[in-house]
Amino acid sequence: MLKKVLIANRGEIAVRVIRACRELGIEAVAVHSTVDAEALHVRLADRAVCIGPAPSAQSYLNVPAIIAAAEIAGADAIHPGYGFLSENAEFADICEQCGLTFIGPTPRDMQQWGEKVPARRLATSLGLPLLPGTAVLADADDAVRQAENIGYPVILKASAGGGGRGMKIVRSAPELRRVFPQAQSEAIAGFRNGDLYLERFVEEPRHIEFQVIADGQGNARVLGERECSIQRRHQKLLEEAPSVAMSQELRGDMIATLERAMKESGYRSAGTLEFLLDERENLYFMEMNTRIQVEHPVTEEVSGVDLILEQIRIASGEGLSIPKDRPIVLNGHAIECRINAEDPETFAPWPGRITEYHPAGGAGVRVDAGIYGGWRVPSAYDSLLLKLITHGRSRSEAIRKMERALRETLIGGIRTNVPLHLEIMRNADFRDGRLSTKFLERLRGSRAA
Amino acid sequence: MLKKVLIANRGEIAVRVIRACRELGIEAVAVHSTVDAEALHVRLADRAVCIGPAPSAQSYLNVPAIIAAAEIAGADAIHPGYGFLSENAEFADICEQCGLTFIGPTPRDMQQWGEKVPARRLATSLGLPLLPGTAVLADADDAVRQAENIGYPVILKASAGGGGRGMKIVRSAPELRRVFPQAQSEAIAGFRNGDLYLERFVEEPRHIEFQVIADGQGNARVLGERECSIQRRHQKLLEEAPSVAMSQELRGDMIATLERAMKESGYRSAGTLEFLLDERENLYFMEMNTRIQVEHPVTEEVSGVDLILEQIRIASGEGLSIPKDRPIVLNGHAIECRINAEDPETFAPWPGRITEYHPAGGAGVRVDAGIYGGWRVPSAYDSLLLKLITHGRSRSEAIRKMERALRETLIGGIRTNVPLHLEIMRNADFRDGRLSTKFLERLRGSRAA
Amino acid sequence: MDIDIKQLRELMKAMKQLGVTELELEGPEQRIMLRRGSDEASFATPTMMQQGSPSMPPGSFPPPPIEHAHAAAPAIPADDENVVFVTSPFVGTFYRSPSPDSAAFTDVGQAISPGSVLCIVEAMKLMNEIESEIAGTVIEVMVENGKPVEFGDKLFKVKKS
Amino acid sequence: MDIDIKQLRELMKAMKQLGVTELELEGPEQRIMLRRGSDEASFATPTMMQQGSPSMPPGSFPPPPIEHAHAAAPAIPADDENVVFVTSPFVGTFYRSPSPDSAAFTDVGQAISPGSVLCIVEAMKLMNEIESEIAGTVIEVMVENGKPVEFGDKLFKVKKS
Repeated sequence: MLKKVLIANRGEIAVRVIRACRELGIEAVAVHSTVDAEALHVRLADRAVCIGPAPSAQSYLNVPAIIAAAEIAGADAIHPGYGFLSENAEFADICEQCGLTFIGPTPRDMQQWGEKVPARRLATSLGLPLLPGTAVLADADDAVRQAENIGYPVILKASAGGGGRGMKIVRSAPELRRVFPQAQSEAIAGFRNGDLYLERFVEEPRHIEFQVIADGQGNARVLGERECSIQRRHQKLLEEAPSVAMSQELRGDMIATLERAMKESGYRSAGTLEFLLDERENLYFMEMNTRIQVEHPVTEEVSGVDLILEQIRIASGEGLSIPKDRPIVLNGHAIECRINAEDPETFAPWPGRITEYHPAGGAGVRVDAGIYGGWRVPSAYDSLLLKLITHGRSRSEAIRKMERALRETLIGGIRTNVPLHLEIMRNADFRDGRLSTKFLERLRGSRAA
Repeated sequence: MLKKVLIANRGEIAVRVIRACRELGIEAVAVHSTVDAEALHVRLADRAVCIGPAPSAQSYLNVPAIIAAAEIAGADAIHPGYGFLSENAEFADICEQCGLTFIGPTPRDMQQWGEKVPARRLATSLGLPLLPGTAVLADADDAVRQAENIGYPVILKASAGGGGRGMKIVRSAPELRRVFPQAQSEAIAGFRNGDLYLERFVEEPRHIEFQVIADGQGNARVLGERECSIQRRHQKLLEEAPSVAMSQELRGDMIATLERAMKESGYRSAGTLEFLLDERENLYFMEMNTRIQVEHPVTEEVSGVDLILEQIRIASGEGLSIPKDRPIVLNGHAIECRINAEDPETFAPWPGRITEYHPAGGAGVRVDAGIYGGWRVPSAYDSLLLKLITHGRSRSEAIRKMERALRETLIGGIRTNVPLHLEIMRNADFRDGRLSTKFLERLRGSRAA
Repeated sequence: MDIDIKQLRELMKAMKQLGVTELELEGPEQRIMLRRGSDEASFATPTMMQQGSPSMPPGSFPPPPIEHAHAAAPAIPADDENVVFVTSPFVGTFYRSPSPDSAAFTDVGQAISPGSVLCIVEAMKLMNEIESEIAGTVIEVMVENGKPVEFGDKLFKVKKS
Repeated sequence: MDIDIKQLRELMKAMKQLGVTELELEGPEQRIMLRRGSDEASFATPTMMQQGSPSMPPGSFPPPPIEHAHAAAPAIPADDENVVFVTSPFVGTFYRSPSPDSAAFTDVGQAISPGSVLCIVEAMKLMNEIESEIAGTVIEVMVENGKPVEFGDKLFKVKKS
């Protein structure tokens, strides 16, 4: 087993990893910027090293400083958390070159899943379902012919475009004939390239993702799915496991498919395969995240598997603690609310001193926090303060627990999105499980109306 | 379902019941004495009523004030928590007469289990094992003859004695012959009655108790056992579920025996059957507690059953949420540490203002607290501040989680027994499960030596 | 510079009571700035009891008491040392007269003496007559007839004689 | 200026009792400012790094640097405005000389100027020469040779010239 782990991160995930280390009898070394000198992860760690000033580029993203900190502290491994350097293959490589175990996937895993086009090629070769689409279209007739196979609505995209530019949603053949020449001229004007292609358009997709944990030695387990459809500006706000939209049959099929794919690709450590789910129970692979994710606790609660502990075991060469032949049993339902320091209406970040803090407690409530009363939330980093996780025998039990836990949560001195989460808990669509990535937009629209 | 429940208690158990009410959509009414006006249970409740001054006799034990509070608040039921009025059959009776549902056992249940002699008679009739003993002995010869059947060591007691007076532990027949006349003269001198009897003496007993939850309509479930051997001055300090001393077979037998007994006796609500376990795997019934107990969360963690929710369901006439034919599955291991405001060495109570409070969090940690930072712990009541509960896949995982959770727990301004609990977690006998009611005495002895 | 401690203290008290966190006062000769830090945890305070006694329909009045439980009402001092508050020794429902048709036991301007019955607090169907511990004149009746009262609630403001 | 301790004490007491954290009083002749520290949570601070650099056996010294990473060392003011601290711009191991046999780059009493090499901080096998930003005289060397330093740790105390 590893002896001393440096956590190259801050906030609640650094605290999460420190806890796992403690429980395994491993010393935990925190790193921090000057503004984080009093942060909770610094206070809970066995040792702490200041690695630079407030800007991330000079501290939490400063590779030489982090490696030097590991050297002076005598750490034998580094856990990158999420964000920052967690998906940086070069960093993982440097760690290994410096004799430090990188607690995460291999640099090869990170590279092959890290870029969109190669990742989709790999996914196809592993038999994962992708959003149906075409190659470059010859003309409007070709477009109409191929759109029939895909099924309307489709989305017409410029090959050279990106980030939403030059995209048109099309709902019928006549409309496609009409917009095709127009899109082509726009593409030539905008990107000096008139190539267009089609993809199936999902009106109100759900964001579904599957948690993988694998030892890189042929033991790969998929711990079911999470639903993360409630997002604001493409940032997840609330996650749950399992998803009400997945049938037991589809779940079983996907777990089998993904476990085979992960074994085949030789993946190591924790990872997440993200999918869109359409209204007809079709799942389409979007991307793979080669790191632990913010929302991992909901999977831990229903599966009983401690993902950080497994990551550390794998990195220590001890393999998974889940026997190969034991089926994963998923129990009950778990929900996570991300509590951010932000205005609940405008989402404007709201750093400042936390004058009062009293977290929720009691049965079925888990608090993964990176804060304490009296601490000043710095403005230099993201606004996540804590994650409130509830676990009940059923989804409605988990919701009721979350509602009461949110009501108990006291964070004074700054604004948080607790009121927004409470509103979601009491929303009829949410309670009935009618979710899509448009949920939050709708919620705000209905209030404005 | 009930609509508004008054909680006739304070501290962490009042908070526990308020949470259960919230999760069931029931309004919670707190009552409090003048010194508890700022207490956490008052702040979390939907409504609060001041019922009297600090002394319990004039507030939390003041039946007319509590009933009047229920009347003015419009409550339809009363939950008594533990302690205070929780095992007072007369109070339960008054509640029902005033049209208030008493959330707990029937007055008959409380009466028949509340007094030692009738309770033992009832236990015998239900087939529960009792500590082997004799009727009044004729003479020393009779004593020796009967001691052979019981097996040494035995304890010789005066029929008219009590509270440990006039008791002699005897380890052999010659010793019994020698001490018999002496004990007889002492009994005559002390109690004007020379009657003596014998009981089996257990050298180093474990305290084992079984949790019952029953609807009083023929559905009675036993949710396994708890081990509560770690006690100081007969007060439990640390509890766990399951007990390492119970074999799967013995547990199965006991569950079957006790479920049958509870059905037969028509018991309603939550209750606990307390036993001594000797070195030879014999269990002896001691008494039944007709209330929810402080240590109920360890059973909740391993069984997944919310006992307070079940109590409220039963009182509402909705019966248990556990189907009759579904077996109770006990998962992993749970430990509870009672964190008291007291000197960890002398056990002297240590009330005062809590200047800082930061509870432990993260995976597998539950905090049932009755405090918050800035609040003054009053001197009028018992010293329990909070219960720290951890749940792991194995006992050693639960212990490691508890150790790290204790290290994270910050309570400033007063003394607590956190250091003592940490010492227990690191003790080799504790880690190996070598427990008895003498554990704590030993621990202190070994330190003194 | 003159500092009026009593005045400042009053200001601070007012700030605390009213949740004001900062205060600045500037005059020709003096400038005062007060800022209050975080109070202790400020959970939402439970709503106060306002509804009528639920043991009877609103507007109705209980039958004349059969049993009288005599209880002296503790008096607590007000700011003015000659003025005291008579507080409730019981939780229950406050009644100013023995029956709907009778006159109130006492009223503003009326003299009271130790042993005078001031009101009834009804609990568990028992009519508890509340007697005065002091002599004086009633300045204010602080609870409406038929409203619930908690232990320690102020019932009457009395000028001691 | 007259200071009425008793009065101030009263003020402080009132502030403490009532949770006021700051108080300013300004008159024509006097200005009073009071601020109370917040009682923040005080978790045990992690133990400071004290062990030697683990990348080499204790007592040994690294080979002469192959690459020189020049870095200016930020200076922060001390209590005396003519005295500053030179702090570490890197995390790493502190060395006073380029090799075990050579003399120290600088020492107490020695004059330094902008660009003078003061020491080496070794990180990731890179020897980073730390240059001075200021001119002055070294008063104190604040870290022992071969000890680890964090970002911002004080290395030298310098009297500016």
